[in-house]
Amino acid sequence: MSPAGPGERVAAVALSAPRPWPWGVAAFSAVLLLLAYVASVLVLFRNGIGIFGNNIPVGWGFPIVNIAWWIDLGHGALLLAAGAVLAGDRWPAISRVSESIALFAGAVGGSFAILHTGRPQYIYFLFTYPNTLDQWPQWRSPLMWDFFAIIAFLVVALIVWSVGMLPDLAVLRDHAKGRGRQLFYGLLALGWRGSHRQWAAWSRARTVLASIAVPLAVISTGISALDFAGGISAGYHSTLTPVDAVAAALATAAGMALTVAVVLRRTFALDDLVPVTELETLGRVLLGSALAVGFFALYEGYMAWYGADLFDRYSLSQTLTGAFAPWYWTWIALMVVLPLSLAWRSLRTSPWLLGTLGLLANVGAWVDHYLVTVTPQERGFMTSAWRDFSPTAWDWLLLCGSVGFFVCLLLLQARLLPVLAVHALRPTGQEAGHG
Amino acid sequence: MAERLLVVAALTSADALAGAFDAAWRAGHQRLEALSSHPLPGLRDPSRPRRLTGELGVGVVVAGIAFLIQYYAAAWAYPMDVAGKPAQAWAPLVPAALVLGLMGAGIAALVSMVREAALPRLHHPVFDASRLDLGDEQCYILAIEVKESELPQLRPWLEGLGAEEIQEVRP
Amino acid sequence: MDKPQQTPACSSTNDLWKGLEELKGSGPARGQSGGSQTEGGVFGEPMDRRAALKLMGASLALAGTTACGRLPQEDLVPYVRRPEEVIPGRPLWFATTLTPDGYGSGVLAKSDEGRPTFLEGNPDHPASLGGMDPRLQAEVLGLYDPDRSQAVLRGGEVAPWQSFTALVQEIRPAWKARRGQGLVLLTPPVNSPTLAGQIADLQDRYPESRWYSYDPVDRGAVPAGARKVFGRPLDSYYDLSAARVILSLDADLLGDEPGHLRYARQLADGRRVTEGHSGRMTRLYVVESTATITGASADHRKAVRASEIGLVAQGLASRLGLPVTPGNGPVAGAWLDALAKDLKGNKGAALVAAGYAQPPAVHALAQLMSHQLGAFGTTVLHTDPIRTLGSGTLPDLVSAMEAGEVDTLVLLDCNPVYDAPADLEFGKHLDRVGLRVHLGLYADESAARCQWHLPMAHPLESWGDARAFDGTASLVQPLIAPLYAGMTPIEVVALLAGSRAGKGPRDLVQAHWQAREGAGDFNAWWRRTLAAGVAAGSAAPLVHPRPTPAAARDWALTSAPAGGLELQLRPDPWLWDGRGANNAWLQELPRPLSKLSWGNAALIAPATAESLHITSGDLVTLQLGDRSLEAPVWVQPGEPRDTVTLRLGYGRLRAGAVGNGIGVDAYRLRTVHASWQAPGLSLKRSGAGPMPVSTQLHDRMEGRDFVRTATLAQVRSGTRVVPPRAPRPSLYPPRTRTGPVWGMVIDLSTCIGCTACVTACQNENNIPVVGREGVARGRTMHWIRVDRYYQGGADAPRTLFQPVPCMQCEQAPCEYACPVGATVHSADGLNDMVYNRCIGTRFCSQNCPYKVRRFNWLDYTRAGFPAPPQVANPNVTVRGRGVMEKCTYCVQRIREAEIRAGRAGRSLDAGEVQTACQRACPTRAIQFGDLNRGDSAVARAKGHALNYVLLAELGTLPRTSYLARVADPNPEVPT
Amino acid sequence: MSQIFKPRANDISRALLITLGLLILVTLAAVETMVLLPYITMVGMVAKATRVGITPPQPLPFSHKHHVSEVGLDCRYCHTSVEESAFAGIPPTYTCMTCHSRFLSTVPMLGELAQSLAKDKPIHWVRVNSLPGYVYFDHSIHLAKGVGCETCHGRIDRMPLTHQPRAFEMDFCLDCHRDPAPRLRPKEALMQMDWRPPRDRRALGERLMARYGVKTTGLTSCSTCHR
Repeated sequence: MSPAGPGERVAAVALSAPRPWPWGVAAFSAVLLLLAYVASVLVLFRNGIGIFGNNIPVGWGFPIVNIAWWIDLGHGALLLAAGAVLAGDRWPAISRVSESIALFAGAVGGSFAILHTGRPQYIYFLFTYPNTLDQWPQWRSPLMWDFFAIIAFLVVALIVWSVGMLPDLAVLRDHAKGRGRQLFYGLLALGWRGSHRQWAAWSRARTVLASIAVPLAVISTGISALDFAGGISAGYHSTLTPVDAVAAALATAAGMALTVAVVLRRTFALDDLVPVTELETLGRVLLGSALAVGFFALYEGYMAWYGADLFDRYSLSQTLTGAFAPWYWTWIALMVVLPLSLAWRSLRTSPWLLGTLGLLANVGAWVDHYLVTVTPQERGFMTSAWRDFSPTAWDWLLLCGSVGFFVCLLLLQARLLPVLAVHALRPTGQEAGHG
Repeated sequence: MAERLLVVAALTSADALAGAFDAAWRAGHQRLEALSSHPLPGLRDPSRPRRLTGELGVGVVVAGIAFLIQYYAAAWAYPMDVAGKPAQAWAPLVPAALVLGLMGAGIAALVSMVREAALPRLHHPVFDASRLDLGDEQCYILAIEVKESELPQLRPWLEGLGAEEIQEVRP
Repeated sequence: MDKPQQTPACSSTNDLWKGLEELKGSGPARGQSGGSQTEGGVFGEPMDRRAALKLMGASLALAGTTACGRLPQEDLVPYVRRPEEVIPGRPLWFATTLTPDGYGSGVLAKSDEGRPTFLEGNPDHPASLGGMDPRLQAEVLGLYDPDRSQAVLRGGEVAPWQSFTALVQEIRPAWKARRGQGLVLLTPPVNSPTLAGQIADLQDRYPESRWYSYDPVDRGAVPAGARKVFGRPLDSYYDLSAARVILSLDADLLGDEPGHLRYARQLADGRRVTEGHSGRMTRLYVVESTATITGASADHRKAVRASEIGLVAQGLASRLGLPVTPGNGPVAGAWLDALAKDLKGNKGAALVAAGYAQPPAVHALAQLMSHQLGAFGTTVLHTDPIRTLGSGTLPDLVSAMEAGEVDTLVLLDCNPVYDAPADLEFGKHLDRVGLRVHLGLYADESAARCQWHLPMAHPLESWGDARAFDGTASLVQPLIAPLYAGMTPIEVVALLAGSRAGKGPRDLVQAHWQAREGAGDFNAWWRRTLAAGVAAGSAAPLVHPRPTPAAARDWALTSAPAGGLELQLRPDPWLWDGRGANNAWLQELPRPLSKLSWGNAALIAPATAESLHITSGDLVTLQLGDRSLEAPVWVQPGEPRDTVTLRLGYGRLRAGAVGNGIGVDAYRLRTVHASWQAPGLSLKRSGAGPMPVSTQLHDRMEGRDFVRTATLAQVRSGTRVVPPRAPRPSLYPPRTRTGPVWGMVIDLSTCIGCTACVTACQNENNIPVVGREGVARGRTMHWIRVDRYYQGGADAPRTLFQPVPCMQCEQAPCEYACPVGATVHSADGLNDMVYNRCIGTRFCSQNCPYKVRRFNWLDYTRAGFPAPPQVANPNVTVRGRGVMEKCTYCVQRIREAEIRAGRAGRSLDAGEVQTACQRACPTRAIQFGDLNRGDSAVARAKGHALNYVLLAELGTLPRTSYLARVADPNPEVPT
Repeated sequence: MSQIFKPRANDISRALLITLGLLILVTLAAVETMVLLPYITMVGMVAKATRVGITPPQPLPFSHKHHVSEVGLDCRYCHTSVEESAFAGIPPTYTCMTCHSRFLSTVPMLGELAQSLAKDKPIHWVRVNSLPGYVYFDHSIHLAKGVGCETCHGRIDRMPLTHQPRAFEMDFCLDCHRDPAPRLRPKEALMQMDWRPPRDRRALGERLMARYGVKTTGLTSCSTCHR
């Protein structure tokens, strides 16, 4: 055969490529963390959520922070993926990576949605089905909306991910050696042969799904933000929060996509297939959304002051200079200030810097959710109920475990499935076409 | 009835494939396919043009059903006094209906793609063609199904169109 | 509430044992509504939890399609013979008497199929007037304490009762022969006429035998003070309803004085500004040496070192015209002038009360001042000592033991090895006694040093009697047969005397009273007294003493109080002298002022702490003479300067699983001659320890108007204390309710912060205990909490209390937050909480601005400190793990009343439903009822100008509201 | 590039795809039916068998059929507290012996009874009709408001051995709490087993509601049954 083409090289990553040593390290630590996750979940079911640091007033601790963090990451990633499709679907890394992040982050976050409840064995009370209790869910609760939003988001994310994956699976099938693999990929590829009809149907489906994913991602982000904005607590009872959340989610996703893409192209020596310009695009998204987040931060601060509500002003003072200040400024630094450096092209084109900033943005996002979830409750309306939250070992373990869970899924994908969107790899100079 | 077979011609470029496809279409070949590693622009798609009505419709119907179920449960089946809000309030029922509608539309999109792409089709004679390699972005293939008898004059005609390699595959 | 029965269901042993049947959990109690069972299947009974756990891994789609199990099989166990008055499923109420602080207090006990499950104050009893305090309430938990001593112990080995009775029979002849020489009895001061009679009888039989008595809560200064003035020991108590100006010199009238519940009610009635108030308030001045709830309710309070209160008394006495040199005390002269003027201006309606912790001289001064103010016979009443004392006290006994004059020592219901002053080294001397016998509820520190330990019957298992602070006698009747074959002191003394002759405990008590009430129909008297819970007309006759001429002398302190740090000891408000140490309710219940829970600490004033460079959480070594003690520090606003206050009753070694090792044992610093305070304390910081756990970490209101305050002058002049609030516009149609509309009003002017409501609620609603870690994490479960705020400077702050139950908001933010509708409104506008629907998202609590919702983070009903199932209220679900819970206005009582009315085909009477907190409140500060009825007190209170709701600006429309706290400060008192 | 699958793989794969879809639908339907069956109740995610129609082994083969339809005892003779308490009351051994000390006292089947009285050991019956612990059902008020025994306990007079006639799931309670009229009886018919309602039962029911003062507001409030 001719010297390996790009498609073949991508296929080779899953099929035959010798795995560099960082891979081994990553895989080992990720699996370790996954085990930590499983272990802490078992302990959780045996002892109850009392193993966490939650209390009254802070009824929502790490688990909720984690849900919001992961799910919003997923939402943002879906938004990113859809954007990539609508913008011409010609970024092998952006598409595949963001689609995968959307699905995996969604899955990890979804798991917390069950784990955080006091009686997970009764989670089915949320389902809407005729039952002998004549009972139905309570539709006014943002949690109820969130429950459906998460389900819808997961389903759509799964569809987007698998549809995008379909033609590339055909590539793996075509290059798979050995009956077993051929059958495996053959079945997954459903007999894709790249006929013009199939491509037409596929391109169309991509566009349709993208145009569904955009509103869904935005609405879902808004709904999960309403879990807080819908409440009355000073500090997060803000009309703007849902909008803010969208920007934050996009920044988070762009950051995570950057991190993954940078590591990916380096680890599997795919630098030429993922040009720096593609990373730069992500960098631009991160920059833009970070700017938006910054603006909203200013705006909310201003409104809290201008509204002149005793409690809002108090929580503002606590946020800027008081008990919450460390968290707040960490967030601002990681999610607003640092990304601003991407305004300089020279920095924007340095992969490693992009990757690092992306990772920090994600840390910042977690802090952001901590700021929304925990701190307002620590200093609620009743001063007599003021009490600080202190996480337990289990809180940390489950958080790290969930990261392991996420990374494991990414690694698994790299091990079995195409790491880049082969269909987006076009011969130079050729524009993508859509029906 | 004479046996039919599949003629698989490998072309050199997207434009060549497009041209060959058009020519073959004009030459009256009904059963032909252009295969490539990525979607091709400017390839006249003989099948009927499609609109979004399908997915849209499904989405709206699903959202509607979701809304009605919620309304039935909240206002009719067991109206509860929740925070002094009227049981018939419709606004809180919108978000769930909306996202479920979008989900329905998404599923519809998947289904329609699977149908239109005629998947799954695990076995296809074209897979026997050695030049078909979806991993190679330079792979431009024209597959024409013809009667055995037409073969002789088809070959030179195809070469004329710029096919660099021609293969016959027997189903 | 049903009328008290005359005799308990368990009047014949047969039925008594039926009671036990149920205790073993197989009685009809389980057959009924079954609320008292944890809902095994429903709230994650282990088996199910495992099953569920297996499934959790599976995807949501699998929910429902799971392995099948069987519902657990339940037994239905009927009586063999059903006692007539028992209707299965309907509780019975009996009047009895409890003596948690050494004086009788009348209670009504609820019995569910023979299980005592709940206590209420007996309105007919002079000491309680229907009010409760936590110590009384917690007795019902103590009854079922599994750590109670369950058998006779000989040298630590379980032995049958017969072995002891046999021993006594064997020795008795020897005692007879030696006229009881060497036989010694040690008891607390005896408030039981029968027991006193028994002991007298014993001493008749054995003239040489000795009886010593002591009380760790040493009130000896009261009669001693009286002796100085009147030449003979007298007890005195007060009639606050006749008082207009009250001065307390370190007397915690509302907290730990005998009759404090009565005082609380009388004071509250004198200060109530709502119902038909006279336009004036009883003014309360308090000069105290530690922060107490009495000081918190005062119009004027001064924190003064215990040793200097004498100076204050002196200064005031001279101003009242007594021949006493004023001296210069810690309180400004102008303050005393204003006070003296106020007192003199109310002759006959003023009184001066001195606390038991003050030396006799101060009591003498107090008596003289009261006399000067014409208080005798009106506000200050005297009786001969209520409690009978032994012929000697603890030091006498120790010297007797040293002299080897004691061969048989019987400790009745006391624990000197733990609570005797350290310098007596009681334990060491005890070992030299030949035969040592201990009778007690627990095999405690003293039991461990005796050859014989005898289990004592709990008051709720006993026949007996007790005298209240004013001498009123009332009967103690058993609600249940002794769970662990315990005996009462009465029986034991009778046994020693050999006068028992097969008589049961009831016979002994009856015998005593028959002798006294012999005239007329004794049985009628007995039944009447049992039903009423009070022996009519048994109050001690008043004596009207006059000060002896010798008393008219200069009482000025001979020596000025020493400088430097001063140690001060006080009984713990809940554990008392330590007897409550193994009661999880009491351990967890926050102390009224410090809000400390699960442990004591060295209380130090902020300024003093600053000057000593120590702060809350530091460990300090307290050195007093050659004794030292390491204790954690708690900075307590309102403490006097240069004083370290420690609460007694902690640091127990043999209290039981709950109380062992909780807190530090302050008795280690106590000496015979300084039982309440001692100068010359040195304090050294010895590092930082675990922070003492408190249920309230922030003391200030931060400009938020939770507790609104006003002066009587403002109220009279009609100034609006509570700014009128226009109804907030709403898009929703206003809701009009036809049926009853339940609401609550809490009067902050009369709330004294005693937290009786908290324990009553805990008892009524099966509220679990979370333990030290739980409280430290902020997971206290109490449905009603009493917030405590400080106003003004940290050293002389004003203390404000505010009980906070669920507000039952009309537009409750918690309700729309719940995704499964586990908390919604009932038709009568209650904010229902449906435990069995709750999946534990906790969004409701997140969205509750009042933070009154409580969550079962862990399986509190099984893990930690499980309450015995027998004490559970069968009408309230026992919540399992992962479920939210909260105050429901005692909805079970509302529904029961509705059903009772429905059966009779009538409608509810106003005030027919009373919540547990309302019923327990000694000052009647909590009003509850139907707002739709004009004739209900609560409806009237809602209309009062002082009525306001918490966080009104949030538009939650709470059903619970407050009446602003009104005080009547003396304008002439310099601030 | 080579052919991986046989031609018939096409049909098989399509068939599989369709079956998968159907399978999902069938599973959901199956779960739903199971949920609605009276013989199964959910405790958490664990399905448990209810007691409907089951006659558990009892210490004594007590027959309601005999005592009610043949001897003709009134329910209240044994279940004494049914009109004044939440709990209907299980008769103490003493009650049984009022008759059985004379009749059939020698029948070995009743030895248990004599033993119980002699040894003062209560008889441990096995509960037949049961509600979860968090449901606070009160017999007295239901009788006071005109709900007959039969309405919940079925034709007890036809049960040689007692069993729970129907699933006491929440919807069963709610049916009546939402619309009591067609289920109420006149006082005299409360204990009657073979009571024939008049043709227009609703009219009667509404009259009775007026007479007994039954108000439906609040009957479906949570705290009416759950506390």
